[in-house]
Order: sequence, then structure tokens, then C-alpha cells
Amino acid sequence: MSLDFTLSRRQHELREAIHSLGVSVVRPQSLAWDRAHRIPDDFLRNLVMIASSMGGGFAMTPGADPPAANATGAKKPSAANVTTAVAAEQMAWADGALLLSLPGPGLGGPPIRATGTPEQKARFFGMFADMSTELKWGAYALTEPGAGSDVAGIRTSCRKDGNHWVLNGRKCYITNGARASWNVVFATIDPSLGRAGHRAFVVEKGTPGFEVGKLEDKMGLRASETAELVLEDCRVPDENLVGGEDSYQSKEGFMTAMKTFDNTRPLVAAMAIGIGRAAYEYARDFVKDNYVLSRPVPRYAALAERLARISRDLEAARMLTWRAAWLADNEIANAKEASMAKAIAGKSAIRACIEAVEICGAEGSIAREHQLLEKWFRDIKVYDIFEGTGQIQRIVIAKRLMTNLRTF
Amino acid sequence: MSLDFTLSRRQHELREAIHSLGVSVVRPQSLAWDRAHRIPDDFLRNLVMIASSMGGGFAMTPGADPPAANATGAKKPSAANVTTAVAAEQMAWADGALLLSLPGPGLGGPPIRATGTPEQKARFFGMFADMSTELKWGAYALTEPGAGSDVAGIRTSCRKDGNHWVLNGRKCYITNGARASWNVVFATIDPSLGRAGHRAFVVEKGTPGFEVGKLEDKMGLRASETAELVLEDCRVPDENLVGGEDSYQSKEGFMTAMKTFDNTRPLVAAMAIGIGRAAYEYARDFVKDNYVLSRPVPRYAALAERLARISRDLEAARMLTWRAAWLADNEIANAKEASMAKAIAGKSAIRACIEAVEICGAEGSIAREHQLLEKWFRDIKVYDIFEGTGQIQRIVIAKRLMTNLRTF
Amino acid sequence: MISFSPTDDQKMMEDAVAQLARSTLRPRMREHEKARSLAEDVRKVAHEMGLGLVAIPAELGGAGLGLTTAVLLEEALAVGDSAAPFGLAGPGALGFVVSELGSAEQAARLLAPFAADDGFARFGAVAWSERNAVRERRGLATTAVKTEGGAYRIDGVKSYVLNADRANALVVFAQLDAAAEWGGIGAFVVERGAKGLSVGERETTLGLDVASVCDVTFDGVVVAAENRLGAALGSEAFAAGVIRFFAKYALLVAARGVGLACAAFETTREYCDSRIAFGKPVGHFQAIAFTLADRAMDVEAARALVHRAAHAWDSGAPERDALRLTGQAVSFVHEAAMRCGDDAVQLHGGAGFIRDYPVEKWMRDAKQLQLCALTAEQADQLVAAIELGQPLDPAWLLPSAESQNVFT
Amino acid sequence: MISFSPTDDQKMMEDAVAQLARSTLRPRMREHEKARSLAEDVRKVAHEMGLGLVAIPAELGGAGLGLTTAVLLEEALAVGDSAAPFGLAGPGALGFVVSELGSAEQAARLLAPFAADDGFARFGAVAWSERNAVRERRGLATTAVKTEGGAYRIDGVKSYVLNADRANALVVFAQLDAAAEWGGIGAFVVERGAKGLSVGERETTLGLDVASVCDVTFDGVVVAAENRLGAALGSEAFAAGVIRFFAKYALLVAARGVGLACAAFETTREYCDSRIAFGKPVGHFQAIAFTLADRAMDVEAARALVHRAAHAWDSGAPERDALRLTGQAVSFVHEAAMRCGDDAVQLHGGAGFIRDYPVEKWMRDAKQLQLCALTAEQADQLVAAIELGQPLDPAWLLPSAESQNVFT
Repeated sequence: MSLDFTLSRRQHELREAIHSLGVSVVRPQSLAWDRAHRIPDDFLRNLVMIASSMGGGFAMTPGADPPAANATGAKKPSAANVTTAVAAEQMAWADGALLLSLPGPGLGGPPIRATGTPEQKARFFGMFADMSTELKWGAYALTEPGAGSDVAGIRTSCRKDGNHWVLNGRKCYITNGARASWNVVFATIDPSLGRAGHRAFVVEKGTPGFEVGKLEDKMGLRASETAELVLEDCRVPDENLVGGEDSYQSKEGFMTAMKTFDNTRPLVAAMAIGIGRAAYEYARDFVKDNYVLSRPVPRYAALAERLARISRDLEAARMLTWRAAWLADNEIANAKEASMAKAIAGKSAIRACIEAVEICGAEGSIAREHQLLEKWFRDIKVYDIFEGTGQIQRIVIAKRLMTNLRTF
Repeated sequence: MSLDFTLSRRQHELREAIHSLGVSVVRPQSLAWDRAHRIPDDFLRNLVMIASSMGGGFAMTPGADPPAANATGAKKPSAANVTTAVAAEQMAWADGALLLSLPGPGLGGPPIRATGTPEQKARFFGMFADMSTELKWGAYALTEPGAGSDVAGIRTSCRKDGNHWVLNGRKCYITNGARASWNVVFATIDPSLGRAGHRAFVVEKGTPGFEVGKLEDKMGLRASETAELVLEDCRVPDENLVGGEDSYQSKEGFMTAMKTFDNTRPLVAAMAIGIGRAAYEYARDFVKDNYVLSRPVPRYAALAERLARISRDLEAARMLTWRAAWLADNEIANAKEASMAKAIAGKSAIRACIEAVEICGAEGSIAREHQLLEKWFRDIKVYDIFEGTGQIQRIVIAKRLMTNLRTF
Repeated sequence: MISFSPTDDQKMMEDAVAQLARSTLRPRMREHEKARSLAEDVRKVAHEMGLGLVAIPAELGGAGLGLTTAVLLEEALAVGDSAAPFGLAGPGALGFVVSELGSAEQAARLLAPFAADDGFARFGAVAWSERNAVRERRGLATTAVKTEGGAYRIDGVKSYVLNADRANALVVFAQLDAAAEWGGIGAFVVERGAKGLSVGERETTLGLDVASVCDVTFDGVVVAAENRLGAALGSEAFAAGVIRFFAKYALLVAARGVGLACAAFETTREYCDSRIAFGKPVGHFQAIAFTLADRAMDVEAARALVHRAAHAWDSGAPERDALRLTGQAVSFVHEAAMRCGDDAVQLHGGAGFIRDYPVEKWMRDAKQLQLCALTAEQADQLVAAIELGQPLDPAWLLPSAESQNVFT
Repeated sequence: MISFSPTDDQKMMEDAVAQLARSTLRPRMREHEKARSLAEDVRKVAHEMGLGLVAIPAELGGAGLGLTTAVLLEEALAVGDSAAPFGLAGPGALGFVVSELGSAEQAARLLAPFAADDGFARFGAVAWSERNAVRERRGLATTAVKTEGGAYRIDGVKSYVLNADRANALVVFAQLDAAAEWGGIGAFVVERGAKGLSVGERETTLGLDVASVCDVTFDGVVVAAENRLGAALGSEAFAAGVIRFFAKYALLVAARGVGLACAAFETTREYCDSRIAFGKPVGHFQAIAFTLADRAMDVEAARALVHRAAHAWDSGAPERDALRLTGQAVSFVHEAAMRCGDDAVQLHGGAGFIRDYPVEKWMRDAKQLQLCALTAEQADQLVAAIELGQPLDPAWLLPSAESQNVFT
């Protein structure tokens, strides 16, 4: 082991491949997708084909790994998380909604992977093995209208009734929740128990009592589907309780959700950096293309400083993101570092977008097919909100800095 | 009434007078005072003479107003607080420690003014009427080693014993506490009562059991005396309980201290702005004097932006300071606004000093008789700490923004 | 004498506008955004209130209420809908150009129609910015050539012209004397329907979408001599007038920014006061409460700076002082409004990203508002030039493709 | 492949230095500050550990451990006392100049004495900065004129030279060819006691007071031809070497900044963990906890950026990449260390301002450290020039009286 900050050949190639795809295919359609509120299935299908032709290289989300690999018990390659971060950054650089829209189990994967029974893994991951005729999604439904950051405060209820569970409640801001073949839905047997009362269920599409509410009209990431889900006396069979009843000793139910975040926060951080970098590069190239730098440009020194600081802060965020992913690859606890990555990436990327628009002046706020800065400005803000707001990340960090700090 | 941001003729003249004094007399000695840890009595005596010759115009601290004015019950001129803010800014511009070192009751004045008995006012203010032979100070002793921002947490005890009170405890960071003829000392009859248990006493120099501990060696404001005070079975006569026992119904005892802060925070804010402005002007003039601005200076645009933002933020702080003072002059409650002024002034002035040094490069960090930037950098930081840290100011503000927010 | 209170007349007008903002602009904000223009009935009401000509001197056909009144009213409007002031009928930027550069005769002739009964449908526009810089010299790419008959022939393309497609009259700035670079520009009034004038397609922008943004092409447009503004002015006086135009217009935009900041802050304060998480209002968490306290300071300081700058203009302060105060106000507001918009989304969490709530619009509007009239960067350069005693060189201080383009 | 772990050898060395820092440097910090130099016994220990020549290539007489090892060790030293690395014996900046510009013969000859047993009392220095800019041309004011015998005659005054009064050898940069401006400078080695060489009085500085700062006057100092460095290099190669010198030296300074930031953060974290106010540790208040979380991110990101830049140099990355990463690291560290120092004082409250506690020193040291080798502004300009594909023009990128002077 020695300090090393060079990508492996495979990581480098993967990044280059996604970059090319981004330039030639993704970006030219990005604004149209945003306006259509959807990435066409045909495009996604082609992407899945390309990805599998690259040796299944598109392991974009921790949950998207082919379950087979998991079933064999093969040890993960020790750079998997770093590789994922590198790829995710590049994909978000192309389009922020793309990775979120990829078919597969999505964020619903990790809880099943982490605590699901072998039968559940086979059943709920198996369906993604062949998507040549039909695309399929899984989704993760935790947030509720009354409980965002306060994950322990969910109110969706579940009660046992024979060999079924009956769920009642509303979930909101669920990525791919409407088109998902199944949602991992979190509910509570008793709100007063806090996290210990949580249970996770795989709720399959078409289950009676499970309805899709409205699709959200958002500031950005508009090509990504965000759904409200309604559960009214929704009956879910026992075998869909993730991990089975035995796995809900103490706080395991809730810890499942937390483990998900630890794995996905560096991923989301990487995506934020990708968008921030897109904005930065746009502004930098705008300067190169629009100014005659060989003669004195009045604002040059101020502009240069601004560009340098954006690039610097994105690089700082990238370091913390790689570090959190590297810790995960080395099976070292990384909850604090993952939250650091997420917090700094959200902040740096939002600043990058805010300042990039300013650098470009009026032109920066105008949307055109090849002028996506306006879109990135709209896309980026949620990266400091979902998967835990910047405030939540700082709580996670602070608890690990202070002795006996349990709550604020 | 109409929006107006022009100084009155009197305010303008006062500011100019202090400015001249600052340039010709104060600043040339400022670094020497800093190194000697003292402003010479002779200088202070002359200053007091000049001030009284200006019609008692140096009403620098709320407590320094001649008590006579108060005794007659004459309504204060409605611009007194604004005038004080203008003068205090200019005086701190000359030297940050000067105003703190001025003879007079200092911060000990307001609690006596606010709640003292007529006899107390006569006795403790009367001594300042003639300082031609001997300079005299009053002081305000609230902070303790274990209770800084947590004012309610003071542990210095007082218990009644016959027609005396017996005080025990330690006070720290007391401006002029060692040379003061008297200190207004806060103590508690019972810590479990919180603020309701507080009592304020005038402890006169030489009272048995009252000792001066060490004088603090500080980062900056080194010409200002900061003392530790020790009270060991210190017996204070009944008549020195500020306001007499009757005035300590409910939380009045503590509220006295709070009222002091409401009046002094804009004053401290103004002082911070004065130091910040000194640093800013130094950097601006450094640029004017050192660069040939008629030919392209590589860093010009970045430098210009930095200067503009420092000046802008100081101006913003000055607006909130004037506003808080103006509210006080118009007898409108200003606790929130006073804290806003203090918070923004501390922040802006510290940034001004930090950035001014950077603008000047290496030269900015070197101390010489006519090169006080290094000193201002050391002086300014405490302005975001004393009279309530930036955090405390934000608590005061937040409580007035949120319904039913009592504590954090 | 310093005072922070408007006159009773101003308060009455402010109240009336606030009423319109509360009852109409805010509730119909999303309706107007969707329609991409303000409804006629709203424009009519605003026109009846005389909001279009508040700041124009009475002798030039305006209401002559001064900039102080104007900023108070613009702020009140923007509290309702930050985009609305950009979409109301009236001369807009053209009013300032005409007052600063035109003769009394020209001003009266050009502004009269806006005061007429059908003024609710009349717009003025200013065509200043150009997408690409001239490479061979400094100055504007659009040219004005004097014809034999004494008229002028205008050729070129202007961009980022607000309400160009609705404008009954627009002022175009063009290069008269190429060799004189920025000293050789002139201003010309072009009426709707002029031969050779064509308005491009409406752009899609990040925010402020009730105002339209279009390119304007001048293909040999002939302008009569009497429609040249400032023909009698020397190039220095002309440049000074142009700088005054940008400064005053930017100050009005800044007032809108204060309104935006205020709306975003107030809405968020209320949300944090009522939204419960982890068992208490989220505003009772210190980090959130402190953020709100900081934004409260932003709003108060921004407002005071704008009022002060407006007062400087109205009270006849030296021009460089008024320009400096304006620059400081504009720069501060641009940043403060962005912070308020950004934090409004952040503190709303997921809800902040959804168009059901108003805050995401304020964040977008804040960003685009920074690009109207003068950017913070330009305002900073103006302040610094004054503080450093530099000449007010239009090449440095005016928006352009060589500095930053702005919407006018 | 990406890794954040040093080698076992590096860890061993780091531990040894950390031990010295913990057992000696920290406890004796104030003693050294008062003495204005490091005690001889401390310098001896450090010399025995070989800390002076870590980064110098083995073939030039150094330890050849590379910049990565050097930054690890410098950071560990600075955790003990941020000033100490500036006051230890060794070639210091001179080592980098000699490695970048000198021949192997020159380097071996000049560096050998520093490795000798009496090296604990040997200092090197670099005389670069000049207080006032030459007005008639760009470049250095100090001149070097070739004499008939082939030697050089140096005349001029240099400022901000670290340890000039203790230096056994110093490198002075001087103008050889006035017409070539920044392209016409040369570097010359001057030994202690050279005729015409005089060292001015030691300056009083804001921080880092164990290093001395003096002016150095060259009054016809004669330098033999073999003591001219880089004589064989073309002006472009020479300029590139000078930029590399500043970059590598600045990176080492940045490593010290990381140590400072880390010490300030850790001390403050512990203080906030134990100091009780309002009934709980102050670190349990959210606003303070979040501030600590932010500073923790600063420290981690700063460290990773420094490691990454050092690794780029050691692994033979393209020079522009290494320079860019260095610039980003330096700029980030300068700001992060200042934030950590500032907040350390702030979160200590009154105690932070008192010299009984270490934190006020870190705040002062942080400020002065920003002015050593390269400022953040200069680092930013370097990054921007690379990102914008601009030539690396010494007039823009090197410290000077026309940009910012620095301590070397």
C-alpha cells in the first residue's frame, strides 16, 4: 500500500467510455428528456445492452450488481466502490437523471442484498437478468410527507394479519416509484418504538391497496420519475418482509436503511461532483471561447480566481468521495467519511453551478440544446437534500466527533 | 420622518474631530501602547480634558453619560445612540483599546443607571466628576472561568450576613477590573434558581476579600487591561446591592445585565466596524501607493473585487448598527437588531482584517509604528466573542424569529 | 439626520402595493409563470397605481417620486412575485435611459404614451448586450452610420433584451465612431414596426419567466436625428450618463432582489416554525435557527443598503458617492438574495425541490436577477474604481461581451 | 490504483515525528515563541532525524524520500507547533531552488554541509521578494551585472527573507537582463560574510515567530560564476524551474498548514467535548457541532489534496498536472487553515483570546503561513492559467511587488 491517486486502467477506460457516450449521445438529448419528463425506454434499453457488452461494467449503483456475483459469495474486487464513484461521476456529468433512471433494482437493491433471504434475492433480483424485451425497475420508499430527514419518524403502519401484513400510509419523493416492479417500503409496527419498530417490505406493483399518487413536478432532474405512493390496507404476504421476521431483532430493521445510505452517499456525492464539473467545464470553455485571452480582459484576474476556486473545491470533494469509497472497498467503517463526501460534494457542486452561471453572464441562464448550464443549475440543488440533507450529514459527522452525543 | 442616511452636523464634526486626533496623536502611539500593555495615564487625562472641552461630547459608552443629565430626568436627545455609534466607530478606527480604557464607569455604568438607587447613582457616578488629579474607572464583572456565554450559569455566591453580603467566587476577562474604583459584580444566591437568583453588587477597591488575580496576556487589545478577580469571603455592605433588595423581584436582577447588552451591542459593533475599516483603508491605500494603477496590474480585477466586497460588508454592518442605535434612540425594542448588528459587524470586520493582510502580502503581517494592520488583525477577533459571541447573538435573533423557542 | 423610517406617504403607497402583492401576485405566481406573462388584469391594476413611472422625474413626464419611493415599491412588488416587476408594463429600463441621456423634449415625447390609459399594454426595452465581442477593437459590434439626410442607419444584433417582443419602443446602443471605442457609442430610439427591425424567438430562461428575452436584429434600421439620445453630450458626459443608467436600473433590480430575499426568508421562517421533525419544529434546531438568523441579517442589511443608495441619489450626494453606495448595495443584494433562495430550498428539504412550493422558483429567479442590469462583479469593479480613485472607464465597468453580458 | 494509505516505512517515520511533536514541540511552543527561535536541543534532535533534507533527491545529496514523504513529515511536525518547521535548521527553501535550478555539482556542494554533524545550526535562505516594484519595467529591482572576470556583482535590497540572519548560504534572485523583464532574471548563491552583504534588523511579525524575517542588502556583492545557478538554462527553462521551486516549496508550506489546521481542529474538538455551558458540553449544541464537522471536512480534504499533489510530483505526472494539483492544494489549505484557526479561537470563546491557550497562536500562524511561498491568490492564478491553456507567464504567477510579496 502506498498513497496513490491514479485511476487503474480499467477505471480510466470506463470513464472514457462513459465520457464519449455522454458527449455523442446523452448530452444532445438531455434537454429534450428534461422537457419530456422521461428518458425514452429505447435509449435505456440500448444503454443496458452496451453496459452488459462491456462485461457488466455498469455497476452503477451498489444494488445493481448482478445478484449472481453475490450468490457465489465471491469477494468483491477491492476497487468496486471507487470504480463506481468514478463511473457515477462521469455519468452524471453527461446527465444527472440518467443514472437515477437506469433499469434495475436501484436503491431498492441494497436493503435486499444486505438482509434479504436467499429466496427474496433470487425472486427480486432475478427479474432483472433479462430486460431485452421489457425494462424493469426496483425502488426504495422510505420518505413520507411528514418525515423527510427524520427517518425514525415515519408513520406508515404495518400490522400482522394472518400470513399477511397490512400496510397503510403515504410515501413521497420516490425515485422510479411509479414504474417500479416493486418498492421496498418502510413501515412501522408502532411509531413509539422509533427505529426498532421499523419493517421493510417488498411491495409488488399491482398489489391491491398499493396506488401511485401524483408524479412530482420538480425544479430539476425532471427526466427522473419521482412518485408519491399511497398504501391503503395494502396486504403484503409474509414472504415479502425483507429478511423475514427474525432479522428484526433490536434496530436491525432500521440499520438496514442506514447501511444503504453509507453505501450510497459516496455514490450520490460522485454524481453531484459530475454535475458540478459539467458546469465548471462549461464556464471554463465559455471563457476560452468567448474571450480573446491574448489581450487584456478586464475581468481576467477575478474570473481566473473564481474558476480556480470552483475547480479546487470540486477536487476537494472528489478526494473525500474517493476516500469514502476506498474505505468501503477496504471494509473499513466509513459512515463519517461517507457523510463528509456527501456534504462537501453537495456544497461544492451547488456553488459550482451558481458561479458558473455568473461567469457566463446572461448567456448562462438561457437553455438551449447544447447549452445545458441552466439545466444543471436546476438539477444540482437536490444533491444537498436527498439521501440526507447537508444538515443530516453534519449530524452523522458530529456524532462521531463528540463523546456521547446522541441527539440534538 | 423620512429615510435619511446623512450624519447631522454635530455627528459629522464629532467624527472628524476624533479622526484628526486618531491620525495625529493616537495611531502613532498605538503599537507602543500595545507593547507596554497600557495607555499612559497622561494621555488619557488629556483626552478627558479635550472631551469635556467639547461639551462633554465624548459620551462614548452608555454608562459614561454624566449622571447629572440623568438626575434631572431630561429626555435624552433622540440621536444619542447613533451619535455614540458614530463616535465609537471612529475611536476604534484610531485604536481598539482606547475606548475600552477610557476613565469613567465604563460597562459598570449601565446596570447602576438602569436599576441603581439615587444614592448609589450619586455615590458611584459622582466620583467621576473630577478626574483632573486622578483617573478613575468602573468595571463590570460578570464572566467566570466556568461561565462565559452561559451567563445564567455563574457560580460566584452571595449570602446575606447581617447588614452585609458575603461573596465568594472568581471573575475573569474583566476590562479595567484591576484598576477600577469599583466593580459591578454579579453573584447568585442559589445557582439552581438560574437568572432569578442573580444579584449585582458594587464591590469597591480595597474591600477585604477582594483581590486582583492575574492580568491576562492576550492575542490583541493588549493595551486594554483584562483582569481576573478573586472574591474570598468578600463582605459587601447592603447599600452596595445594586438597586436594593426590592428590585430583585422575578428576573430583574438578571435582566439588568441583559439590558446592558442591548445598549452596548451596537456600540461594540461600531467599534468592530472601526477596526475593520482601519484594516480596509490600510489595504486600499497600500494598493494605491504600491501599484502603478495606470498600467495593467495582473491581479487588479481580483484585488478590486476583494476590496469592494470588504467595503460593502462593512457598510452592511454599519447599516445594521445605525439601525439598532436608531431604534434605541426612538425607544423601540431592539434586542434582535442589536444582536444582528453585533453579529454582522464581528464577522465583517474579522474578514476585513483577514483579507486586508492578504491583499498586502508579506508586508501586511509585519508590525511597525505606522503599520498597524498586524495589530488590528490581533485586536479584531475578540469582537466576535465579548459582549456575547456570534453564537449567542444568533440565539438572541433566532428566539425572536421562532415561536416558542426558549432554548436549544 | 439618520432615520430608517419612510415617510407616511411612502408607507401608504407601500401598503397598497403590498396588498396587491399579497392578494394577487403571490397567489397567481405559478399561473403567470406558466402563461409566461402577467395577466392583463394584473397589468391594468399596476398601471392604474402608476407603478411604471414612479422614479422618472416629473419634469420628464414621470411621477417624480424619486428612487427612494421607487425602491420601496419595487421591493413590495417582488415580495409577491419576484418575477412580476420584470413583466409589468411600462418603460422599464428605457425610462432610465431616456432620463439620463435624452433631452426634456425627447423624454416627454417618449414617456407620455406609457402614462396613457392604454399604458398597461405598453413596454419599453433597451438593446445593449451583444452575444459576441468585436474582436478587432473594443466597443459595441452594432453600428450606427450617419446618412446624408442626417438620420442614422443601424446594423447589428442585440441579445438578452427583456420584453423586446412586446416593446412599443426600444433604445439601441450602437457604435458611431469605431476609433473612439467605448467613447464612440450612441443611443437611438427605435419604434415597433420600424423597417429592418426584427425580434427573434423568445428564449427559455432559468427564471423570471414572465419577462420575455429575445434577440433583436437591426438590418439597416433608419433612425431620425431627433431619435438619437444624448447627441449634444460629449463622449465623457455620455459615458457618465450610461453608467448612471446602469446604476439606477441596477438599484431598482436590487430592490426586487430584496423583495425576493424577504419572501424566501419569511416563507422559510414560517415553514421551519411549523414543520415538525424529530419531535420539534425544525427551526428549533440550532443549525437551522442560525441559518435563519443569518438570512434575516441578509435581508435587513440588503434593504438598508438599497435604501441608503436610493437616498444618496435623491438627496443629491456627489455622483461618485451615489455610485459607490449603489455598487455596494447591488453586489450585496445579488449575493444575499441568492443565499436566501438557496437556503429556502435547502431548509424546505425535499419540498423545496417540488414546484408545489414557491421556493424553487425564488432560487431560480435569484440567479437570473443577478444577471439583470449589473452583475455583482460589475458592481464590485465600480466600487473599487471609485475607492481607488480610478477613472470610471466604460470598458471596465459596463456590461459587455468582454466583461459579462446582462439582461437589460 | 487509488489508495489513501501511506507505506509502512512512511508510517514509521510519521510516528517518530509525531512523537517529537507531541513530547517536545507542543509543550515547548510558547517557550520557543518567547525565545523567538527553536532551542538548540530541539534542532539537534530534528537534525539527527534527518528532517532537513527529506525531499531533496538522493543524487543531489538529499534523503531522496520524495515529496510525499516530506509532506507527511512536515504535517506531523506542524501538528506539534505550526511555527516549528519554519525554525528548524536545514536548507529550507534554498534546497528546492538548488534542486530545481542548480547543477548536480552545485547541489552536492551546497547541500552537503547541511547533512553534516553541525547541520543543526545551519540555515539556508532565499532572497526573492522586494518591497517596492520597479516602476520603469517589469522584473526584479535587484540587479546582477557580469564583471570582466566572469563573476557577478549584485546590488539591491531584498525583503521578507526567512532566517536571513541565521543563514550560512542564501540564494538571491536578481535581474541580469533588464530588457528581458521576467525572462531576464538569474539566481546566485551568496555565503554568509560575503563582502557587501548586510542583513537588516529582525522584523516583528504576526505569527511564526521562531523564524526570523529580515531585509537583506546587497551592496556590490561579488558572486563567482560557479555560484550562479541555472546559467546553462534558457530563460524559459529557468522560469519553469522558478515556478517549480515556488510550487514545491508552497506544497511543503501547505503540508504545515494541514498540520496547523489539524492541531487547531483537534484541540477545539476536545475543548468543545469537555467544556460545559448551559448544562451540556458546548459541542452538543448543533451550531457548534456543525462548525466542527465543517472543519473536520476542511482538514481531511486539505490533507488529501496535499498528498495527491505530492504524489503527482513523485509519480512523474505531467508538469502542468502537478502544478495544477499543487495550486489547488495550496489554495485550499491556506483557506482551510485560516478557517480552522479562526474557529478555534471562536469556539474557545474568551479563552481563545488568551495566550494561556494555544489557539490564538494558530490563528496568527495561519494568517502568516498564507503569505509564505505562494499565496492562495497566486495559486489560483496558476490553476486558472493551466485550466485555460494559458502560458505560465512569470509576471502573473510569481510573487512580486506587482502581485503579492511573500516570505521565502
